[in-house]
Amino acid sequence: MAVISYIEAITQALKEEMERDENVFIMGEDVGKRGGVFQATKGLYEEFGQKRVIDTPLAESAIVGVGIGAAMYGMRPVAEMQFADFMLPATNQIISEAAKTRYRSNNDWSVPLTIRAPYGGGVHGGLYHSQSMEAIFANVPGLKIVMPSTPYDVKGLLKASIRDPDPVIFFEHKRAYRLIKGEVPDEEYVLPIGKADVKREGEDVTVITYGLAVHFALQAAEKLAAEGISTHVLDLQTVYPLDKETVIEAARKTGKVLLVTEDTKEGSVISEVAATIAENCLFDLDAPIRRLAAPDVPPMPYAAPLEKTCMLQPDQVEHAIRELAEF
Amino acid sequence: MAVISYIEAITQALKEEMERDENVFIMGEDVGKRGGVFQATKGLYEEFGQKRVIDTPLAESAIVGVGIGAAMYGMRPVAEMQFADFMLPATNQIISEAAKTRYRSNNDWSVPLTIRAPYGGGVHGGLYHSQSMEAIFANVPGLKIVMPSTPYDVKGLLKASIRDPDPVIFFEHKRAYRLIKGEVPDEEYVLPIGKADVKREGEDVTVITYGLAVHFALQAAEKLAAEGISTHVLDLQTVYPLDKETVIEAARKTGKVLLVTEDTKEGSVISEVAATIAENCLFDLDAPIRRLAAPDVPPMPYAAPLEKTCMLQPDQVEHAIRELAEF
Amino acid sequence: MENRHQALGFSDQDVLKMYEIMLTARRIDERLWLLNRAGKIPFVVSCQGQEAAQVGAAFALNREKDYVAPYYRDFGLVLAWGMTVREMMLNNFAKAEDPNSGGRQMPGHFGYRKLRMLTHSSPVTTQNPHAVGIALAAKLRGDDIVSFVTFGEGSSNQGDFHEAANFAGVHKLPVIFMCENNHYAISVSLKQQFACDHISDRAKGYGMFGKTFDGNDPLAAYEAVKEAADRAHRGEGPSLLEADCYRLTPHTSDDNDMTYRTKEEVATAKKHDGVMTFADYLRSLGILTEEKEKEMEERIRKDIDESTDYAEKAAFADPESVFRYVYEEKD
Amino acid sequence: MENRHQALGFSDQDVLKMYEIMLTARRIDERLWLLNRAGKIPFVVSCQGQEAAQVGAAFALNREKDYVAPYYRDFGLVLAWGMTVREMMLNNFAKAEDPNSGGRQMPGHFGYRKLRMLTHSSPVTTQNPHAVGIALAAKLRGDDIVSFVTFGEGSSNQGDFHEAANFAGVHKLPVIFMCENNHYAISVSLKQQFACDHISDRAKGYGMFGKTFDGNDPLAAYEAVKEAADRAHRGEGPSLLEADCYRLTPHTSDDNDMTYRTKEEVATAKKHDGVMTFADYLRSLGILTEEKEKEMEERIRKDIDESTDYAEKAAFADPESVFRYVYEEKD
Ligand SMILES: Cc1ncc(C[n+]2csc(CCOP(=O)(O)OP(=O)(O)O)c2C)c(N)n1
Ligand SMILES: Cc1ncc(C[n+]2csc(CCOP(=O)(O)OP(=O)(O)O)c2C)c(N)n1
Ligand SMILES: [Mg+2]
Ligand SMILES: [Mg+2]
Repeated sequence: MAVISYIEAITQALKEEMERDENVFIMGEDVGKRGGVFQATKGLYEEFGQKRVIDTPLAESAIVGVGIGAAMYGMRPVAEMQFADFMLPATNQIISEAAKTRYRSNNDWSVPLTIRAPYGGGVHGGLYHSQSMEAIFANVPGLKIVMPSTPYDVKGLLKASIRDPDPVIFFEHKRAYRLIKGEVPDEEYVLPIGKADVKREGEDVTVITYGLAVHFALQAAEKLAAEGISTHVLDLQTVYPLDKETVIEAARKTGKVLLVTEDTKEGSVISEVAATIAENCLFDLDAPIRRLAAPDVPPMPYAAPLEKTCMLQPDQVEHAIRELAEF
Repeated sequence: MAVISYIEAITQALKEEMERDENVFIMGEDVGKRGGVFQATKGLYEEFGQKRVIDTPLAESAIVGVGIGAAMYGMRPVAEMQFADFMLPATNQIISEAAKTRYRSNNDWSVPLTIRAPYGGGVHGGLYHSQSMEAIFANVPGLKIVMPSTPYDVKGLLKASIRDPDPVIFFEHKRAYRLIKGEVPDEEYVLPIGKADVKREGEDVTVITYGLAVHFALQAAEKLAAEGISTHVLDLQTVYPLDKETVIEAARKTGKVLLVTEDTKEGSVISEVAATIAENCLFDLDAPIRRLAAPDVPPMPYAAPLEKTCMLQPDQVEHAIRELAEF
Repeated sequence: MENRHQALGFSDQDVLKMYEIMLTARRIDERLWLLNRAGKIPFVVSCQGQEAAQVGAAFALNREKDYVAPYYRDFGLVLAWGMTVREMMLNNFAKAEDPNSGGRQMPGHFGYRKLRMLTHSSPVTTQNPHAVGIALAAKLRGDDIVSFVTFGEGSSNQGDFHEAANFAGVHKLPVIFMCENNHYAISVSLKQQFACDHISDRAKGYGMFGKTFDGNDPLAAYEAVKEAADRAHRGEGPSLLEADCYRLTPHTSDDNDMTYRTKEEVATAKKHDGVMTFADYLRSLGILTEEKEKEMEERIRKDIDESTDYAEKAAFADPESVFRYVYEEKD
Repeated sequence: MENRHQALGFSDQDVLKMYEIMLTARRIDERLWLLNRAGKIPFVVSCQGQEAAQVGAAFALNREKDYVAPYYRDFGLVLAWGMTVREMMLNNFAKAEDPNSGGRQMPGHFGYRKLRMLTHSSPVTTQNPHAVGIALAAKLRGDDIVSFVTFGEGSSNQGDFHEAANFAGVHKLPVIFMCENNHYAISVSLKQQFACDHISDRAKGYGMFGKTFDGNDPLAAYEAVKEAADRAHRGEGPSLLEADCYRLTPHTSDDNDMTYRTKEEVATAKKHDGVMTFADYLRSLGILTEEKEKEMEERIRKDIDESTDYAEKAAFADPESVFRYVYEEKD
């Protein structure tokens, strides 16, 4: 097993899928010679050439829309949105078109398109290079939204997304790109979309979260273990549609639930998690459901001290778990 | 007090605000001579002329974006989206621009823009003339989302939206347009944005909802009263940001909560309502929070029997209240 | 009149067939309004005034290989492309057997994979980038096809048109954008929609071939689309064509066009109606004889009658089917 | 060299001022890279290579009345428009006193209501419809102003450009769209961005005046923008101008441009650098003497030194302030 970074896992997944299936190709802004502004497609232009790694004009609606057409033809396009924030010009193509094509054609046409997009804060990106965009799409039947936390998950889930017969939005935490490293098997593997993953077993408090915050939760759990607090950590991995069963099971297990997101609180995907729990296992709870999220202000200012106030901090997670444990 | 229809309340509100303030003007597709495809702007072109009732090219991003610019100049534009479904090309202008202008300019610039959009199903509109779009925008700080249920509320809240110093999305239920009638005072009035409204006091079960479903809840409550079930009905009116206090109060009041939306269930605005209750008054509940919503499929097919399966039906509301009462 | 079709390589049989498809589209449309007025179908969207451009265009393409992304008025195009009258009627009655969507979508939202016809939605112009994607994929695979997309002139003002056209231009893709300029976007007249003389003036900004033609003349449509298709096959990239037509009916059965245009204006436009003028052309050359015309009308009426009957009696999809096909289902 | 500015109505003083602003923009930019390399500011986005077009344009407008919607490279424009060097430095250090956003936005995201300068965001091209809205509002109010908006050539491929330009064309609004074509959208070269010869070729599709000019020449910029402004004031509607420039630096301090272009290419472009060639012009006419040049450089350096110092020492906004101004606050 090799230890690689989160972003290397992306590059590896893309490379392997392109080698495996000649229908897979990449399109986006600066994905070619430049290898992507984060270098996620580094080396792919050199290996696969300009026909399979296509630098597009600066037009997100076209990137997605052309990708949809190519997918309808039988290709497996992987469209890169340079920053998740810049998906918004493509919203109509994503929600009206990609998501509804199979349904509206009564299963005649389908759109096996993967949309990759770096999201998340803490990188001095200011208001438009830091946002979490999942909530905007997490109520659109026909879409799947994957948000992995570790290099292992990234690789297995990105490969699964590319092979998926339906559109998948694959959100990558840009701060995790180089910060998070982890082991990845040498042999090929694919992970299932739609499943939450228990990242740590515990008895006292259940933390349900996704993305970078999974690591915050694991660090906190480690620390709190020394204090005798046992934390169960569930990584959603797919935030839409939710893996309801696993969520309910995790909530029941400890009866005390902390939900964590980096997104602003109101209307975030953890609201749905809370609703699912409140609907299905209310009487198993020993404490109110607790949500930890960013403040409800446009995320997030550029100046360092301002950004810090808006960005979820590891000690907040620790603090919240402890409070719940003591409830 | 005159009895008028839901859509007449819109026309009246527009007319009165245009008379009151010459900065108010209307722009959208077919709002001029045609008076809007639903006739919401009927007569306004004739009264105020083509300078203040502007037929635009078929381009929603421009309608909103030009509206933003005009609002920055000091005007009070009311932009009509012909159907809420067709707001999506304007998502970037709404979320990146209108919502964040005040914040990003540190209170230097602001966008007093009202975006009107007919939403909702049950009108044989098929997949793209029936959707509820509020969830897509109900996690964007800087926006306010108003969804009134009665002609009285429509008029008071639309006037408030036009006068509001910040962008407001004003969703109008298109099936309510001619179906719902109600009394409206002769004298001028304005209602507060951001407040939920108790539409009926009750002791056994609390229904929290908005839009057309408020009427379903009231009808059900009336019927169930004969069976001795007393229903408390809270109309959210503003679905973002939520009036948390009033929601919590209403949940506490009966300890049994039914949340109703016409939108698909997962990730809808009632998920946030459920989360708010689960977080703040879990121990006041005597039953799990119950959500009633459309199935998680792209809403909604055109053929009558298919549409009916997807559209919220009044008897579902009645049934759910009864079940909760008997819990 | 001068014989113009011979020079284009058409036999008399060919142009009769062309006319028959135009006429079928027209007669279906007329029937739909009757059905709507009779309360049998809740909604009609029309092709009237645009059949000539649609059918002429189809004849310039390879209907066995090429891809089309039609829009809601394209009765003539989809019929020429292989959709049957029965399928059209099933579509308008929104029955389970409708191959376009099984009654899930509103009428006129075409889509038929067997015919390489993309599925159309209501938000206008979104089909443009899809057609470009088809062309890109074909180019990547080395398939020599043309991707043909249509849309209204109102729709050409949406961002998606611009982005799609630009993308096609950059990659010199075999796409033909055909704007059916029927002079109205619902009630909005040309002057309020754009300030250029012709939508095809926009071609230059995408480095592509552009041309406006008489949308009432199927042979003009054929010529323009043929030229564009030949260019596409030669690797010379996309084209932007504009069919100058007129919408002879209200926007849909929900519209009242007398609130924004006059009877006189419509009456004047009717004098140039392509179905009528092409019939005149064929008659003047002795190709469309009275007898042939009668036969044709009868054949069409019979087909429409039977199809209407069939569609009216056909079953709606099972209400429980609404839960299906949100995502792929294994078997 | 021939005196070209006199015929345009400029005194020698005027063109010296023009040059001084261009030079100030350049010197600020150079300082920012030093500060970035020294670890004092995390991010730089540059104006180098585009100053001439920006400053020439500003001089053609009424800086007391007109509205501007600049984009992130417009140092020359915003300085000419009244932003001070100190304010530029506060912006780059993201301090509370930054009038653009108080440190909330990344550097280069200009906006200053006092100066009638719209607030800019990161998603490109969104400012175009805003500028059109300003012009529409002014027209409704009867105010005789011009709304001036800039953007990169990459950005001209976004839907919002098309929709905004079309809207302005239809309503014959006093908007000037100035595309600063610096030959790259990050790493993407012109050929991969569009297939037309000039971005200004798109003007025709919007029924507006279009012109491409030498973006290294402030007088050419002045002329083009003046012509467009005169048209606007005469009620002849919008214009689409294109400044042919070159981006002399990497895209931002996060970019490595050597992964996609060569040193030689950049070196060649530098020979046409507008700051240099305009200085040559002024020198050749004896307007920019050695003494004046020295004085000017010193004045600029002093201003930048003091401003940098001030900005570096200035306070960040209070962390608690992040909760403010999501909505209007009634104090
Ligand atoms: C994005 C979007 N906005 C608005 C509508 C509502 N609408 C349906 S058709 C139409 C007019 C279309 O005009 P045009 O493109 O000229 O086509 P035509 O109907 O004239 O053939 C409008 C505004 C829509 N379908 N999609
Ligand atoms: C909608 C959107 N997509 C992507 C980006 C990322 N991005 C920032 S600048 C840029 C290139 C812009 O090129 P151009 O418009 O030519 O302006 P230039 O930077 O060359 O001046 C890109 C792709 C963005 N800011 N907005
Ligand atoms: Mg039209
Ligand atoms: Mg550029």
